[in-house]
Amino acid sequence: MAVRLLYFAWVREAVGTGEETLDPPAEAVTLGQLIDWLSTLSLGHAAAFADRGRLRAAIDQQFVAMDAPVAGAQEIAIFPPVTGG
Amino acid sequence: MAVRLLYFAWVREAVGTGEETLDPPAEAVTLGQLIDWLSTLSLGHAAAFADRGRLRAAIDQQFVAMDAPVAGAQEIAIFPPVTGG
Amino acid sequence: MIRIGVQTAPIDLAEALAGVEASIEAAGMGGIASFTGLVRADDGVAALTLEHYPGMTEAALQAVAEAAVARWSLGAVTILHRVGTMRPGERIVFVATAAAHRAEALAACSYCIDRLKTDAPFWKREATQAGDRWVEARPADANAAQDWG
Amino acid sequence: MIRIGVQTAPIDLAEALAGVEASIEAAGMGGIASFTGLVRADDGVAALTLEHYPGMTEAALQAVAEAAVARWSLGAVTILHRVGTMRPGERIVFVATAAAHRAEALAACSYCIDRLKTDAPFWKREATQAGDRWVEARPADANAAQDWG
Repeated sequence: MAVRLLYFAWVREAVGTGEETLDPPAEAVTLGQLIDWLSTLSLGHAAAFADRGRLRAAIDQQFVAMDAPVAGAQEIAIFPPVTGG
Repeated sequence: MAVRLLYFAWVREAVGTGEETLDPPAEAVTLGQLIDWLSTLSLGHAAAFADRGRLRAAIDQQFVAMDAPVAGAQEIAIFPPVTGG
Repeated sequence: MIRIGVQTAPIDLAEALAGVEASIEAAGMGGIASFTGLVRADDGVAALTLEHYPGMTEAALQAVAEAAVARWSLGAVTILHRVGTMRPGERIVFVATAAAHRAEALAACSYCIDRLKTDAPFWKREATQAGDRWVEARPADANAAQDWG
Repeated sequence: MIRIGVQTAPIDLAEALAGVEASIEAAGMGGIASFTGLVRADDGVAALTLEHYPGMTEAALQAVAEAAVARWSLGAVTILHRVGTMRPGERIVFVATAAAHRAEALAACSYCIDRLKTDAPFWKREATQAGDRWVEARPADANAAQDWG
């Protein structure tokens, strides 16, 4: 199932793109497992996702924890802790 | 010793003037005693100062309690609780 | 850095806030909190007249601002209070405080408006269809001021 | 009654506050609290760029405003946030809340800015003479948001 991945801030810079559409393997059940798989795609992906403690995520525009299931997600965003305001 | 008396809001309306200069007797040691004496001056003064619980005062532009001494005061203001803001 | 105003003219918010911003830019302060009080049309109030004690009013507002500056690290405090007669929807009071961070600015703004309510010699008179009446002080205002210690 | 804006154009304070005042006049609400955040020139920051997550940002700010409305009796909530590149002294964020009384308006304003800091997907990048850097999240902001429960 294809899913739209969005990256922001230094995650975007490290990956080298702000958006890509991918078809993750069935083993990627949770967001954490999806990130494990994403890390194998390129050196940029590996660098972006190396420090899990510095990553936050949203599934279909709702903040979620790293153990959230990704099944059925249409849009998954991965980014640093937010710094607005 | 002459002192300038100022009245505000409904105290001013009841007394009938916003300002008067008076020479209180020596027995008027505290503000409360001064008000006792002021109350004898006219029906308006008596009405203005009838309910002591509803009066507040300042001596030389500083809020004071009713037992404050009036000796040396140049300006004494008597008024209802403030309602600004 | 402290600006106090007691005025019969309407309060110009844009001018007041721009003044606060200009005064803090050099100080590197990043947060401005403000409170604006409007005349409410409660119970058919057609007009509100603010009487005050000239001289003492300005000194009292200055003292409130100075107490805030002593308590928090502020870049600016502006307190403007209207006097005379105004209509529902018009601004009675404006307080703005600037600080490096939002928590200080917001706390100082709350403090100034709470203290002003009990410390500054203003009296409100409402004009209604049933006649005029002097507004009674609210015990809640005295409590709010006391809560700051 | 809720107004949300995510904009590259400068924040117009006078227009924003006038909008809040106009929307509450009919409701008889008397107090407006506001918070304005400015870009600070800390540590030689020459420019600040705000990146955001279009779509989610607006929804997150709307959710913050709705949560404030559910918690306090408010007549208006306005949240404006700038994105793109801005210079020290420019406004990044503006929050205004209107209520019948000052305590509610000020508490709701604090709440909105505290929640916005942790709930809305914005990221700050500072340009300095030593190069660019992404701003790190402050643990104090997470704590402030959690304190509201």
